[in-house]
Amino acid sequence: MIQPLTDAKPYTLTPGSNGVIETQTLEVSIGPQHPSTHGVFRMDCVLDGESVVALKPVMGYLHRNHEQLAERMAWLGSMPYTDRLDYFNSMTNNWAYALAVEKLAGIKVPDRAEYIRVIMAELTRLLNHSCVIGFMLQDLGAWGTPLLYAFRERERILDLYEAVSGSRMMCNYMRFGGVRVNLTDENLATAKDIATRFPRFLDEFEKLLTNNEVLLARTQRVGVLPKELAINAGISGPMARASGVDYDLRKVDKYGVYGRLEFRVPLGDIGDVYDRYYIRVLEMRESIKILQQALRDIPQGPHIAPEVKLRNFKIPPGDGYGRIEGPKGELGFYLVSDEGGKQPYRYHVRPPSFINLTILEDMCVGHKVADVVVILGSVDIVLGEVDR
Amino acid sequence: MGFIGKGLFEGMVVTARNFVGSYFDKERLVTVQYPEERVQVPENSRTFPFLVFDKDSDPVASMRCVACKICEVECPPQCIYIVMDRDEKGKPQQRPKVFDIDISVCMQCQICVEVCPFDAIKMDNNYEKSQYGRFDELVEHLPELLKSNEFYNKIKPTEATAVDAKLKADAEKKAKKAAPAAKPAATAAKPAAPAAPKPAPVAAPTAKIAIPDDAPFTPEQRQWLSGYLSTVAASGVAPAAAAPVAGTPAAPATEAPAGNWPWHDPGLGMQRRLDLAKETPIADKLMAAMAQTDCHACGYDCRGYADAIATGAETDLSLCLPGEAETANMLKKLMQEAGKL
Amino acid sequence: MDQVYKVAPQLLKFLSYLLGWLPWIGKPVAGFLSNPPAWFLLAVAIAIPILFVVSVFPGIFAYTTLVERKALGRIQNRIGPNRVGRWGLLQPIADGVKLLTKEDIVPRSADKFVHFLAPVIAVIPSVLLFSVVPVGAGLVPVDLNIGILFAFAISTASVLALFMGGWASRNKFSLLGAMRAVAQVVSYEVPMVLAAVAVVMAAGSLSTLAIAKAQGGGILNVTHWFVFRPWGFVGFILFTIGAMAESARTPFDIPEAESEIIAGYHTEYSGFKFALFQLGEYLASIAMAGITVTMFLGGYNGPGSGPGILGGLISMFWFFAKLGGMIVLTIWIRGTWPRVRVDQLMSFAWKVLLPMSIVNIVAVGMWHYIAIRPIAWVVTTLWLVLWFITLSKLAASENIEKREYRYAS
Amino acid sequence: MEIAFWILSAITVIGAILAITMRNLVHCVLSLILFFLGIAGHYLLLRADFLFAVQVLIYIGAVAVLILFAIMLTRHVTGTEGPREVLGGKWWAGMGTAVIIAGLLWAIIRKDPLAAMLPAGMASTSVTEIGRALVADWLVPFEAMGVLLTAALIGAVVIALEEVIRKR
Repeated sequence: MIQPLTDAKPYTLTPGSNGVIETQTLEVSIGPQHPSTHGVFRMDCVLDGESVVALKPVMGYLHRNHEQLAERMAWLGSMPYTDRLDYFNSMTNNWAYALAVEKLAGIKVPDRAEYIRVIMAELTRLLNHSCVIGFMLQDLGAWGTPLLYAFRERERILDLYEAVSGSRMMCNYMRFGGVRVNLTDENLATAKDIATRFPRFLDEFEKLLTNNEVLLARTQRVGVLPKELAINAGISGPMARASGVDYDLRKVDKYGVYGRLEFRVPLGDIGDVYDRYYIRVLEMRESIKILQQALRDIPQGPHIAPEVKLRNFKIPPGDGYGRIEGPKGELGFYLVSDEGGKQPYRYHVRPPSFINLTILEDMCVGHKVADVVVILGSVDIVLGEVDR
Repeated sequence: MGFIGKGLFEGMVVTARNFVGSYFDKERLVTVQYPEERVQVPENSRTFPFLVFDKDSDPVASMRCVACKICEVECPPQCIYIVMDRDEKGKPQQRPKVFDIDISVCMQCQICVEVCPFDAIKMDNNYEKSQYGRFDELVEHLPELLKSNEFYNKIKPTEATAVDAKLKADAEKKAKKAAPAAKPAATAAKPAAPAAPKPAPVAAPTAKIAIPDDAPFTPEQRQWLSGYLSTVAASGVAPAAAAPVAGTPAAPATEAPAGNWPWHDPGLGMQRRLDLAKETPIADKLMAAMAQTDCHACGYDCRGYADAIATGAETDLSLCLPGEAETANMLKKLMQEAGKL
Repeated sequence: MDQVYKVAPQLLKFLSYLLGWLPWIGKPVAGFLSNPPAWFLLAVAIAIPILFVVSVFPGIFAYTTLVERKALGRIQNRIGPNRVGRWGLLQPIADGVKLLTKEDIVPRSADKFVHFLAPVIAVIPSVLLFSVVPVGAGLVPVDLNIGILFAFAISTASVLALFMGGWASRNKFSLLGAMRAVAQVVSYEVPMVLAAVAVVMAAGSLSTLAIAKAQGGGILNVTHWFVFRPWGFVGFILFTIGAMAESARTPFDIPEAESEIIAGYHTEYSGFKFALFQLGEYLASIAMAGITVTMFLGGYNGPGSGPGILGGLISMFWFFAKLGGMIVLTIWIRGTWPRVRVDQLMSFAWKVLLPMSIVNIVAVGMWHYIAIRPIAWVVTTLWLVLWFITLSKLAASENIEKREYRYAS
Repeated sequence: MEIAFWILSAITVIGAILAITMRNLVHCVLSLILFFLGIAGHYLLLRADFLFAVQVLIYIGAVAVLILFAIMLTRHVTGTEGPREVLGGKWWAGMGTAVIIAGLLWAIIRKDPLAAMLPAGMASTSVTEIGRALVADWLVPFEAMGVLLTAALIGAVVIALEEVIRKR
């Protein structure tokens, strides 16, 4: 039973006695059936006219018991389930989980596998960021044009994913100690082609959007997230960087082979929707650089550590936290293995979408209802990850 | 920024270019009109699993699945349901009687394929599986699941060629090892044949005679079958000779040659196997209680699991999936008899 | 109407010639038609423009939806509807059949009567708008001497339908949509009327036909179009923006913003009522495009247009070609731009459009009183450009800033 | 013409009656719009095109919409409650007002000094003549009206500003 927001947080406008017109607030449920909530997410908004005076995010409509399921399953069994967390970025989810398990079990990943992982992760970043911008523009009312351009490019990446892993979105590609299938020369050529083609798409995309006055007016100084709040709320990913927080796990942890690759971390200063949009564009440009280096440097060798067993894979007791810089932010898996070690005793996901969503109200209050959906779009959530 | 409206105008140029481009540039018109046009799916593409059989003439008999239930256990959403086939005497046949995949539950993760030690289950690339109903219609049974090896070769040439080569190599290795044992027993093969059940077609599950001339086999199938049966029979009729060799549990388990242990024949019943292993050490008895499929469901082959139990390295007695409760109970009983439990 | 009155007897004669071949009733009917009484002639003269408006423009509406879907599809690298008939030509019919056969859902707590009335009222003003749009040389359904004013009056009435639909649905999103619609239409009416005043001043008449006539002549009947005057160009842009806001087209489709308030005032409408809303909205949009064409783009004037049958046909061709151009422009804009926010919409209307349209009226005054054309050109252009720069700087300084991004070291 | 007149009159009267008797305020306004429309129709019947357009533009497009806006801002718009009683117990006051207005109108129509000034036949109401009348014959009242309205506008702005300042 969800309490009405007005009861939970009474809000009264200035009463009529002191000469101001007495007005009513309007409580509107945006979602769970709404075109702009990116899934079954609900925002209980209290509106004064068009302005938002209070907002309560309501989650859990897509809860699938992910963590408990994983605790009932062999280590490998949760790998396909991680695909379904953030169903846009199954590759990075796979990597985060594999990284956590490898950390816990002390598995060394062959070099080629690390490079393959980097390639896949950066491709995922490209497709995620371009689609997020597309979705955000959809929320702005651009009638799907930027979204479909983004989807057009995403399709090439998904084709590569399908050719490599067998599935477009639910890749289930990474394994403990490497990746499931080696990349063929043909796959590498496709990836190279994507990397050379993508900047052209980005240029076109930017021409369509970046200087568009309507977009500028709609996004600048909207949904500002101050740096301090971003740090205090544990915001990560492009959202934190748009607020000026210099925190990129690829630089901080240097996991995988990111330590060997050269790239820059773009930072915003204001932390409004426009910054979050533009930081993503800049990050895509850096991703392309990483991709080109990785494709150039990728060594020959095994794609998976040969000693890792597929079945009856056991991990000695202990706990570990593996995290990567997913396209949406810090994606971490906290795993505890106990006696037996056949399945996790505790399996916890640190989903960036969920944690980045916690400050929604702080960003929305005072703005118009039309801004709420745009701010939500700029947070970049996937409900599969928020609700788990 | 120049004047207000410049960005808007530039955007309109971009959309105009896309509009015109969609008529001339294939890159800008990516739609595939589905029922008429289809995308060539990549070889790796996966949708739902199917079961591979080798011979068109007798899919059920030649299916590679031995009902070891590894996939059933490993399947993350648990969409597979297997019941092992048994003849009228209750003797387990090395194939599933029921093999159901609920494709409304299946999440196409391919883990069943990865864990299958027999290359029996593979991923299809047929994505047109819509049905009018939501329940029974979406459960695939054995007849729908069985697909020939040629089909597998057709949809995934590279992968299937590798699998075929591996299977061929395994078979050759096995044959080479079995050959010395089979030779002396060649004469005994014929009389022993009735005792050795062969994978029988569903239509005639009670066929006892190995290869009658009117049996629905091609000559080379008949030849292969007789070879197979003679090997089986050979191992079945030479218990006394084999037992001492197998009696040393220190023998490396991983490369255990088939045929050194007379009970190592999944066609035999539990009682018969235990009878064969009557006079042997506890490890062999334990081994005889297993389903003899070498399916690795327990993480070992049958030999290795038995040794592990016997040495105390493995304490879980319920790991033999194909043997079901029968094996687990028997293992417990044997261990109790040996005073180790 | 006078022209129709002249043509009607000929038409009836032709009809009687056709019908004369029919057995039994053919003869008497033909006799009646070839020598009609005055009242019948009047009725026919009234009926012809009505039939014209009611048949041609809904047809244009139907195919506008198709063209819109096709063009948006191509803009977005899709194909668009192509299943019903060749190139999807029967798609509008299929849509109509679908909407007609859909269940008509009325929310339980809705105000049933108003809910029912709203879509009907949505269509009426839109159809009435066409009565003052001249589609060819001298061809206007009703030549009112206050044509432009009539158009504005009627188009304001369309806001009632939006309000009624939104209010009667008893849905908070609908209500928000209704409130937005009312606020938007009321505020965009002002700059739009003021932009039209410039044209009225130049043409010296409120009659749409007179305004169109005033733009004839010149080289190829083109150079005298008002859009080729400095004030006309600015007026054209102002009026187009106003017309797009008035008919709630992207980027001003905030009353029905599907990503914010789902579908605004017609969230709770389904089936044929929804179709009526769409019809009303599109007809209003097309009619506004027609009035824009009449006021700024020379109306029916174009190379070869003029009196007489041939000139009339050519003039009709030019009118509909320009109308099509305007429709394509709105579709193109729809495929490109994001939607503005409701408060920005308001501030844009009051802070940019309104001052600009007043400035434009002054520009027309200058144009009128400076007799030497080149000087008038220079002066008015300078005047307008200076104001435009000032106003756009003011507007931009409020909303838009240039950003620089840094990289972490 | 006769028929049209009666139909329009009926619409006008019904609209007026509904506007004061309906329970729901929004319904009242919608009825009021019906009434405005009837009046506009009468103008059209009198060949007063300009007045018709102005009636629709100002009364329906602006006044009625403004009333609706005011209602939406103040009342419980999604509810159905409205004034339960029309005029309360003071129905005689309303009747008295109606009688006085009717009498006044009758007197004016009977002995209107303007009517004498007009040329015989249908009064011309073309835009040009209205314009000329406004800025030539009736310039002073017109300008006075303009000043009055401007003053009202400025007053409204001042009141609104005060509220804004107080809120801050």
